[in-house]
Amino acid sequence: MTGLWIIPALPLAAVALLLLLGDRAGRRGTAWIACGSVGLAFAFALRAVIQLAMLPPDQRALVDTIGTWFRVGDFSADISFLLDPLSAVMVLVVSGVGFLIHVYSTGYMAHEPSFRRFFLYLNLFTFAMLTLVLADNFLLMFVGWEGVGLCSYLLIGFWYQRPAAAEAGKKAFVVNRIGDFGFLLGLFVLFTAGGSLDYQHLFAAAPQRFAGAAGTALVTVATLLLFVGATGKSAQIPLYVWLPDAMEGPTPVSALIHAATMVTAGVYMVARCHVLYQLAPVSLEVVAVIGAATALFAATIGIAQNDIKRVLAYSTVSQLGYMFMACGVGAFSAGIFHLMTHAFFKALLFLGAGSVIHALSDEQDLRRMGGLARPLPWTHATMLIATVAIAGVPPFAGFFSKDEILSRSYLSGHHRIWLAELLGSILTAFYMFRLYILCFRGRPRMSHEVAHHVHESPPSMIVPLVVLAALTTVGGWIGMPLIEGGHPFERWLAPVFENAAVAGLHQESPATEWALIAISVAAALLGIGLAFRAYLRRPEVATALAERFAGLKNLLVHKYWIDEIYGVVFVRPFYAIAGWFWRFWDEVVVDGTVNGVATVVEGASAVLRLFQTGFVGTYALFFALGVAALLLHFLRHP
Amino acid sequence: MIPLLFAAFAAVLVASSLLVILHRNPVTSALFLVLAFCSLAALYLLLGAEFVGMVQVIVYAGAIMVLFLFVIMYLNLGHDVEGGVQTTLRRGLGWVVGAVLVAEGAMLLARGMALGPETPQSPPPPGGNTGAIGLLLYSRYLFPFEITSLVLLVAMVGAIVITRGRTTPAGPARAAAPRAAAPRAAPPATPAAGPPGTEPAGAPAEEVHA
Amino acid sequence: MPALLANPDAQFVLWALIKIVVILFGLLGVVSYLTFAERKVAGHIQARTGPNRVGPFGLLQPIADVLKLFFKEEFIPAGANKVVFHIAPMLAVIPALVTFSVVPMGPNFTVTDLNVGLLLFLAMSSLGVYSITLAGWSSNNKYALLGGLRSSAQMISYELAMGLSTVGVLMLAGSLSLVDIVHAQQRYWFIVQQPLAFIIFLITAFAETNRAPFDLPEAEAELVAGFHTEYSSMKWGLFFLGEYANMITISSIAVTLFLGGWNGPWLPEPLKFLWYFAKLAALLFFFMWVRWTFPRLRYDQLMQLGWKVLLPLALLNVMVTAVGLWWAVGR
Amino acid sequence: MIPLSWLLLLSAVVFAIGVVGVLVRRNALVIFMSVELMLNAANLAFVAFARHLNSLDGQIVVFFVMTVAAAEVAVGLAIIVNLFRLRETVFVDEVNLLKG
Repeated sequence: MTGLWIIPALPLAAVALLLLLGDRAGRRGTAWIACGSVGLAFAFALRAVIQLAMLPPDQRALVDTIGTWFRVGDFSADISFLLDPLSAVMVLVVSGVGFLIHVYSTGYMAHEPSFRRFFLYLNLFTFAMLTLVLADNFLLMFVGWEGVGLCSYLLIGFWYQRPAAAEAGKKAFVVNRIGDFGFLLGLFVLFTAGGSLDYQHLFAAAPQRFAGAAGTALVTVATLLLFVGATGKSAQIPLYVWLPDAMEGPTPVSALIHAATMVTAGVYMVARCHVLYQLAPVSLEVVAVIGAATALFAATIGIAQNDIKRVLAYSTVSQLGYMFMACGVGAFSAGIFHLMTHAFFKALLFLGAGSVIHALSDEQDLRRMGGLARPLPWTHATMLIATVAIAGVPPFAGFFSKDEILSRSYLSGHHRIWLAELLGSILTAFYMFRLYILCFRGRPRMSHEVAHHVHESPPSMIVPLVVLAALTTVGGWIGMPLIEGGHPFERWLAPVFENAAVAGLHQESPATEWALIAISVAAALLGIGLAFRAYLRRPEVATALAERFAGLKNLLVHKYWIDEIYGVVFVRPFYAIAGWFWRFWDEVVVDGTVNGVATVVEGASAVLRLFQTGFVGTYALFFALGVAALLLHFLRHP
Repeated sequence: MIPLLFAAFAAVLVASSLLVILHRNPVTSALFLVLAFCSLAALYLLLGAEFVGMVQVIVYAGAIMVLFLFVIMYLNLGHDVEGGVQTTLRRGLGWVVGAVLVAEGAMLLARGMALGPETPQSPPPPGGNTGAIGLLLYSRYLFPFEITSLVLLVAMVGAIVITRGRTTPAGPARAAAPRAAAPRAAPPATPAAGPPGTEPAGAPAEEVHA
Repeated sequence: MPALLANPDAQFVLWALIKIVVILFGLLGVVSYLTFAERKVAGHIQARTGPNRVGPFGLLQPIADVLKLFFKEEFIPAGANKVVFHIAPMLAVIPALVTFSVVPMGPNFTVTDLNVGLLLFLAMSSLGVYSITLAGWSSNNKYALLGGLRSSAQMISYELAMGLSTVGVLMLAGSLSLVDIVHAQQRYWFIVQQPLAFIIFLITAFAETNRAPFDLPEAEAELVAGFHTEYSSMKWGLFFLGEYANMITISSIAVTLFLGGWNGPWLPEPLKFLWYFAKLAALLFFFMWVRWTFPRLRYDQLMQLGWKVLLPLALLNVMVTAVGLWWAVGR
Repeated sequence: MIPLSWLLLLSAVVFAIGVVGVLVRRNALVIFMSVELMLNAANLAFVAFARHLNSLDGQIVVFFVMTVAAAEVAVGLAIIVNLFRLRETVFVDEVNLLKG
């Protein structure tokens, strides 16, 4: 099978084209090139996936090797792409959702002066992300991994004239560097101990190579280091701090990069390495615990935030926690399932939020919204679907994936994780409906001027919303629970995760599963009910609660002071060390050495300058004398 | 016959080379250099390198030396004036060094250094060795050959850029009127660096040649 | 004496001398009557009769001209570089004559079959610049110098296109030997396969011989008489001779490369050379016809034509030939 | 057949003449011509060795030398022309701009 390369190549070609054409393409041409390339990439991806689906399940892996990237000693890295059921899901999500967001952006960014630069970055991101998910070895994946990080930095700081955006971009980059460093160290360990960075070789050899206590220790270290990378990219404790700040970027960027695709790269990576993680139970445990902690932690912060995009950002962090919990309990396919549904509804939420922000002349504060259901009917309807979906109400997509995570956690015996998930889903439902109510229901709280200008968004923005809403509604049905032998989505991923199937699942009676479903739905409904009661029926309850627990509220509003703590613990000492290096090492030692050399040269050249007459003839004479002397040497020492 | 011809052409070569550096008039020097190159081409023919010999005439005599003549005529140089104590010293030293070099080379040759046994000669192909040279150029030496074109391109661009200079912003206008590109010759040399636009640009000549 | 004749080296030298003498005198005779022919053709084109006073139909006119030239006073301008002034006219004739040594006039009728004959032609034509440049420079006359510079620029420019136009033939024949090239045309002439190259070659041939419409070096209206303004008597005669000798040489090469050389129907093998002379005569007539028909080009037009039209066309021809050969042979 | 040593000696002599030319002449153009002489002396040695070793590689190198010589002459003469425009001299001992 060839032709996989064309999927990432298309957005890259669009980048080249946009760079070459410059402003000659015009806005319309730019939009066509950018959207067209991603749309085509989606079409090619779809074709490739259909080809993949034609194959018998145990042979579902298409490899397309383009050539050798480089060769060092006996190590060689190929530029090679792999399409298996796992990357198929990812590539469809990335190109499909990416395409919708590209289309949306043409409307959202219509008045942006740097229109072309935006799409250039966006296409570059799509290229990097597709490379990441399609890579056939860790090294190429790392290229994509760094590429998406770079694009994320560029796009967060897209409005670089705004100090906040520039700072946020820098923060995202630095925090991600920490994670990437861990990832790189993990790769080193894997290569040293595993002997290869190629997925197939590495995973096939892993059980032998990492046998025994020492092997288990090694693979635990490697997987933990890889997980450090994942916490950076996927915004988990302790490296989640960049994601809320990343909301300084344009909203389509938040939707594409910081909700649907890039932040899920960590989950994808962990799922991709499930063979390794299963060799290291401790790492799995860590993944689950970190996921649970992040999910709860972020959810609580989300309750107290007033910026619509920040609420969504913390919600993303929290949902990513769910995915990691799923991976941590060994339910990788459930994690990927949630990844997919989350991509649908979270992209929809962000795009809807963007539509709201657009309608309100760039207002992002929930306290100055309200009553928007009537002026923004399409936005309202789609946002409602997404909110219901994320809260976990059947029959929307979020319900199926979240329920699967919950039931798998419970059935695999991780009861405490299950409890955390349950609590998390109550919180999720609560803060999401808080957002919904503050935004669309109640009385309008914006200024008259803004209220006067409220308008529904153009079709280029509405159509992606509707498509995503449809996906949010039906997208979960392929994960219908209680089907004998696993549901279609699980069966699709089964070839990848065959040795990761959760043991004991099929021994449980349907009754237990029904009970679990009922509990999770009840939790969601509880959260929804609380939100309606606190923010719509009796707003004074919320105020009263806030006053009563002022300390707690303060803590939540200030996000547990985590940024400040990091500032004191890490950033300040780092500045101090850097300052010392600057003052002493650079200015005294390095500069001193350089200046000393210059002084010596100056002194020496004062003497040597006498030989330099400036006449070519003199130089030629010296030259000829030198040749004569050389010949004399040959004559004396034949 | 062949040693005879070799001796004759070698004598012409050495004599004309000497005259190149001895003659005061640069034009005459250049003409003797042409003669030296032609006799060198004849030597190449004697050595069975007929293609190289012909290319020697085409490239050196037909192109490079014409360029030299152009420049000499354009600069309108008379006889060189040599003199002064320093010059005499330098000339003396130069001759000494040259003589030393020849002596050393001859001694090295006399010791038979670097002279391996002669490889048995294969009979020359009926069509000459041109085809074999072409095959080598386009196979083993393909990359250097292609790089060569780059070298020539760079030299061409360099020559044009250097001779145009930065003094006249209205460069294209000048290039479009090559009639004005006539060097003054018969009247005694006026300053060549005239006002912009009237400069006797050797441009057509250099562009032609590079 | 007989011992000397038995020596193969001496025989070689003797034969070469004989060939040289025959060709030299033959060529000189042809040249002198070529001038006569030119004047006759010019006359008829201009509705005159041309020279008709000396001898029957004016046939002795060339001899009278030569005699006049020999007896005219030699004149060397003041401030001229005498040596160069003397050498320049000789350089005008020598390359043309040398080139003639490789032209095959008939089967087994060529001075020497050099395996780089075509290169020799190119080398000699590149040496043709010297006579004009040096003549212009050594005369110490501004018109002469202008003419000389113009002509060298012109010749160098057109040499490239000429050389490239022969490459197509070279590729088809697969040999640099002119005899081989003629042999390769036994089935059909290369003008059939290389019409563009032939046209380019003809145009550049006019430029290389400094003939109208490319006779800028001696444009009477602008430069008095161009590079040979200061020349008189037989030195001037040598330039004249050189021009016509060059014409014959370059026409011979054109015949050899494109018109099949001595190949032709009907005639028996020993008489094939007549075909060669017939074609040569036709081409020479064409040269004269063009000279008395077309106006002179302006200098910038000349450069434009050479660099922007002929050179790219010649390159294109090489590429098309290469592709065609690859198509026909390589596959 | 011509012995290799004769050819090499001839090459050495021509080369030395070139060296002397560079050393004794002050006219930049003549110096340039002397450089060409040296290059050609090297070419002669190459062709001689090509014959001696019965290998065409020596002749190929001659090509490259010619190419470089052509490029060098084009640029070098351009520099000399420019020098003359600026200084009205082509005598190398009247120009000492190389002195820092």
